[in-house]
Amino acid sequence: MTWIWNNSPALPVVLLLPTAIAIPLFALIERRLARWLALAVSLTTVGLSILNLVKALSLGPIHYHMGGWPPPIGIEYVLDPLSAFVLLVINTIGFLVLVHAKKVVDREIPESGKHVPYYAVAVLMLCGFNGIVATGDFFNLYVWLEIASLSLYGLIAIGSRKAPVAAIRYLILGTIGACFYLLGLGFLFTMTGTLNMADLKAILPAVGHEPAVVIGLGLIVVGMGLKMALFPLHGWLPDSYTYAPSTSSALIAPIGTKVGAYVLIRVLFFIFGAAYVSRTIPVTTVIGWLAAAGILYGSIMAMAQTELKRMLAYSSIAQVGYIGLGIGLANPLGLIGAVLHVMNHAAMKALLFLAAGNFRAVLGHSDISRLDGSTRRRMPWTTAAFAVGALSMIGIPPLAGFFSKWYLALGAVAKKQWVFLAVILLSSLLNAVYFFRVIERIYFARAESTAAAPRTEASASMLVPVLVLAAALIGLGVLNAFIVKGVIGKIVTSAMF
Amino acid sequence: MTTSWKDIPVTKFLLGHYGYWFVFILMTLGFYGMVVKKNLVKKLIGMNIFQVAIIMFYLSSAGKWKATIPIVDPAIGTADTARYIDPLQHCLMLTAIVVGVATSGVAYALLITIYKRFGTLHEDELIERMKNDLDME
Amino acid sequence: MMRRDDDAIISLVSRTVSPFIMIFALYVIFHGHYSPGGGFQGGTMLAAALILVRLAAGSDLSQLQFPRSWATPLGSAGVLIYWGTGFVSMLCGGNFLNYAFLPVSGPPPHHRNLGILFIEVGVGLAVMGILTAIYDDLLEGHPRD
Amino acid sequence: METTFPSLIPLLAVSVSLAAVPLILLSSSRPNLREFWTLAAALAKFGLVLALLPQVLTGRVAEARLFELAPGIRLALKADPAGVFFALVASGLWILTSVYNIGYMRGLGERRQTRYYAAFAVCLSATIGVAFAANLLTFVLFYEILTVATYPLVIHKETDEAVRAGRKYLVYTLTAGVLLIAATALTWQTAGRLEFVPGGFLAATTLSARTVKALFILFLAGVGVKASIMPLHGWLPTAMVAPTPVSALLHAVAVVKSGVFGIIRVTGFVFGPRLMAELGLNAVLAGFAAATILLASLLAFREDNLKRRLAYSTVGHLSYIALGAALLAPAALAGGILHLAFHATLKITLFFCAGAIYVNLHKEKISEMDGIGKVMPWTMGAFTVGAIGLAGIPPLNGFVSKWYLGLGSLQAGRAFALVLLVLSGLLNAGYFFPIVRRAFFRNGSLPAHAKEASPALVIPLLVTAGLSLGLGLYPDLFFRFFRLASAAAASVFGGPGS
Amino acid sequence: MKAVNYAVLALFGAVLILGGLSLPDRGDPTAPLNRDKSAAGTPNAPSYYIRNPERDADTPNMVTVVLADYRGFDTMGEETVILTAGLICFLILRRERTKEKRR
Repeated sequence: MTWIWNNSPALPVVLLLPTAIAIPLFALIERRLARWLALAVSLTTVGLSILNLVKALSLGPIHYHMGGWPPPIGIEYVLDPLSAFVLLVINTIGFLVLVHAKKVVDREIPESGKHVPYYAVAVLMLCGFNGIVATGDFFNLYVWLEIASLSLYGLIAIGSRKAPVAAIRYLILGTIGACFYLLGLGFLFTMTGTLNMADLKAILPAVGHEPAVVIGLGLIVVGMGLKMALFPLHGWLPDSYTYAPSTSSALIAPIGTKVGAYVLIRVLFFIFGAAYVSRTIPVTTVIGWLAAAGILYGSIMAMAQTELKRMLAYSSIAQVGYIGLGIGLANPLGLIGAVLHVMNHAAMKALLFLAAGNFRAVLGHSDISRLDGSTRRRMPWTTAAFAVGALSMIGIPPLAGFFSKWYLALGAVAKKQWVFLAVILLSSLLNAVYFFRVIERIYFARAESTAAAPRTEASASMLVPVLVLAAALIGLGVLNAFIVKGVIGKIVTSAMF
Repeated sequence: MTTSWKDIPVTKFLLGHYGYWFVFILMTLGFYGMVVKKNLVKKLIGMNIFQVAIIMFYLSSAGKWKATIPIVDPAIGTADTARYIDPLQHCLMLTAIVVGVATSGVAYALLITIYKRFGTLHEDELIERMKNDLDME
Repeated sequence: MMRRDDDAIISLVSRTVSPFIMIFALYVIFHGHYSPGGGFQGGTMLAAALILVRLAAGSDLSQLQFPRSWATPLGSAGVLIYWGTGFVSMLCGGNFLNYAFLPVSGPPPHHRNLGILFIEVGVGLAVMGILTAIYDDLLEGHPRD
Repeated sequence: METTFPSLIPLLAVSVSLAAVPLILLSSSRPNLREFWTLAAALAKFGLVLALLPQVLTGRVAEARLFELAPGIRLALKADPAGVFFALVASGLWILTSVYNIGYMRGLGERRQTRYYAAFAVCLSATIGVAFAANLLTFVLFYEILTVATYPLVIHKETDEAVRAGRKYLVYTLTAGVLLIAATALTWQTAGRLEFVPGGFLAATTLSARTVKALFILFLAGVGVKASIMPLHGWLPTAMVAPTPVSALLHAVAVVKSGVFGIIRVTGFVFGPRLMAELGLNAVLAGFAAATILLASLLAFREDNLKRRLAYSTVGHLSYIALGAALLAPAALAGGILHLAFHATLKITLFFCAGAIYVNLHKEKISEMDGIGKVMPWTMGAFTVGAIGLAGIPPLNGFVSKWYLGLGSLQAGRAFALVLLVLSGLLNAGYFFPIVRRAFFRNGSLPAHAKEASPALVIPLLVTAGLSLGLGLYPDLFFRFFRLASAAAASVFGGPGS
Repeated sequence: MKAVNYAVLALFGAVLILGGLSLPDRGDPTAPLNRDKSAAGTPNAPSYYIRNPERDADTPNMVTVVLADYRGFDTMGEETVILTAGLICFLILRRERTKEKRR
């Protein structure tokens, strides 16, 4: 017990990695074990992240020295409220999606021989994300970033016929992003001589004025912008989400982009500090305006889509824009909004993509134009959950989506950024336009076939996560004050404002 | 003790930085390949160039004048760190190399699949054939 | 495209050279403590030796030397060795990868020395196995015409 | 100054119909049970609201402070006079509407009745929430829920026309919603408080005049859409495609009334009379209201479709209430609040009549209604009562509210308002009485078998008509409407902001 | 489009050169990389790596020690990278194999 207590920061990564190796081995005995192993380990990580969050909140940041070497000599894992919180979100969503995965994987990946490696790669991706978020060392972050990205390419490429093309585009852009990150890190490292985040933070004031440092920061921001699909660096996103298997898109859309956002928040507000990035060099201002443009672009493009998953893909460009907007505001309220939206959007997008997966599984398609009243009669629960998610995306109180927008709006007001405020409000109207288009079809479009469609609701394993997420949206919305005060408040106070 | 020409500020600066510039040019070349070239294989070649350039960037920052490889030499001892080049970058770059290899491996696997399905690796043609390709899911 | 030519010289040379490469690779791995080298370099050489034979003798005949089905398991085994070393030290009370806690005799530096050796072996295995596996997969996925 | 005491009754009053929703959904296969749940919820709600009445009349305000919605902002419900007044109107008329619903929906054999009743119940919860909301964020919350819950009702018929109307409704109301949210955020960030205070709280804060004016415009746009102040009224006539009970609910009870109630809250409890007078904001509101009253009354002449004509008359009468709020005189505000209830009874009567005619004879056009009075004497009698009341002729309650509005306009020294009221009264008579004339004094071509509508339809409208008449004779007879209204007005003008 | 690409490229190169100007001279033993203490007074990792590997792990090859011990977690990370690559190639390319099995 004490052993778990002492090693809890490292355990998620340390347990996920061998599981990814063990899955193929155990699958030789019994193929179904693959999924169960994945589920078990991801459930364990959820438990560990809860433990870590509690520790980080009660005892303050936890430092874990890999190999027993104190930083800056060795690599340390740091779990402060921010990383612990993001980890909890990531692992929970990952677990729910894996619960949902079975039928989708069976259906959307024809070759049964590939299911086992699929689960292995999925676990590796979670491993990578855990590493990225938990590490306190820049180069170590790069390594885990590559693990996660490679797994993402694989998870996308396994999808439909056109998926590999989407994957290779993502791979090229993603590699550019990673290279930019590595290059920027090179500049910073050459100027400071350290890779440890805390150490770098301590050294920066001495060298912050050097062009090399500024350019290093700029390169890192661009790289992470690519990873989080910040407009105009979003080129890879729509195709990837559309052609990937529903499980993959449900893993990538909520989690994948958030990690980039996390790194951005970490670098900008916890290492360089808001004063530096918003006044000394106006990085956040640029991010904010790009994000605002991205929100409008994503929403408008989403209206033009006829395929549900593609529409959701564009809407996630817009939603990532919200996070970018919160970063761009560079004030506590904006940061609250951004971090809260990391959680809310993860829940919402997971819900919507899983629901789209259910549609595909039951109806065999997810074309908006072919959804109609029969859909509702056939799968009442999924459609209801979808409606909840859509309303939350639009920002109807008391659902979760409303409150991240609320804090962002407050931040915009506090910063006197009326344009941002207008963008936030306008975008929720645009969301309404393209989500009510779907709701209208599902609920109020007469079915072509007047024949009473039998109730063919998705199976329990696919339904439960969707419903859990729908309930979570209501809960997170109603109880957001507790989260904001209990967790995000601590995050914001630990940031450098 | 006459100051050697290496100690004149300008030449000192040039000597200290020309290596970086070569590396940067190499990077720009790789980036050019990734951005401008239409053929996916060429894009990947550009990617590799880019990665190698970054590796060289790190390594070139690891060098020291009149220093030896980072293996303890009893004749020198370890008191004076200026006698050994930095080991850290080398180890980092070993990692980066393997990452690069892994990435290209995955990339080529993708290219092979694409070629099998669409019979081309040129982006424009690819987009064309994807348009004609009816299988939409 | 991957048909194998019975070119005597190529196959002979490659078959002859391959073992020597392997020996040197092992040297590089195990002497990595005292001279330039280590797991990556050695593992890559091992993979090179295997792939050389695959190139020369064709992918079917070369199965006799190193079956395709071994590659991925060996690689995984390498990673597992690495992870195991870390995990054992974790079980024995240290942090992850803290070799000082490895259950062997001798002073801590010696522990670390040994631990590094395990690591290098694991790295070597992993790199060899998986590079070979990737090569095989690429070969297999390649459109035969 | 009122004293507050903790109580759960407001919360229960809000949540009782919400609790009925799952029951309604579960018993979808058994209509009788389903309608029973609806009626039970309606009665329970009305009883709960009624239970608050005595406390309020003694100046003690029940308050339910729940968990925090956002740091510093609680989800709080407060049953102050104005709130109880509105809640009484809404919950009381819900009972009648539900009875009427049953007759109407079964008479037409409508589809999707379960969804219909469920949405109805949610609507009512939201309305009571709007009535009892103790701060702006709570208000916004229920306001948005009301918007979303009304949407299924508007497009209940699922025809293309209905869907289009629904879209229009959403565009208007959601836009208003985000403006309201923006205004709330701005208030919270600048003024630092959101609780409604009789007499307003913005005066107590140090806000620049520009900010206050911007806020007022935002708020006005936010609540003005549901209150259908011109030019924001576009959605209302279009929404007439909905089933008649929905129109009745939309117009008489829930939606538009929460809009005007929002205006009262904003003017009386956020800005406060003094601040509005200082910055001349009341002139803005009064101008819009006056223009709306005239234009709407004129536009009503154009409409041949009975429900659409009623819609325009609603637009006009809502602005009476806005005007009452804008005049900044106690009597005027009291009159406005009274009109909130009295117009409700009158207008719901008219809509019930329109619905009864539609169910019975499938007629919507006024031009087809010749001689209808001979067939449906009760219905058209009630219609006549409603028409007279809206025209503001004694002894009906419409006259009472108008009287106090006029009184207030004199108090405020704004005679133009009085003139306006009289004029619009004439206009009302002008577009209502022809219908009555056609109905009673012309011989139309009606099917021989035509007869009076079914009791489930007739009884409610007779009740509402009777209610209007009774309230006209003794405004204080039922539920102390009059004392409530004057208490609310007094609290506003006795509050700190005044 | 082309123009944009070249503009981006030019910008990229220019930025790099600009950043390069303020980098310390290559091989300068007094560069922040090579000092014993960083500007913030924290110990500087590279010099530690040069001084102590023999004491810590009696292994003269510093790179090996840094790789496998001081920063061993990185190394395990990219073991994982290459393992991932292997699995993904398997995932993407092992198609014929399964089909042949079916036949």
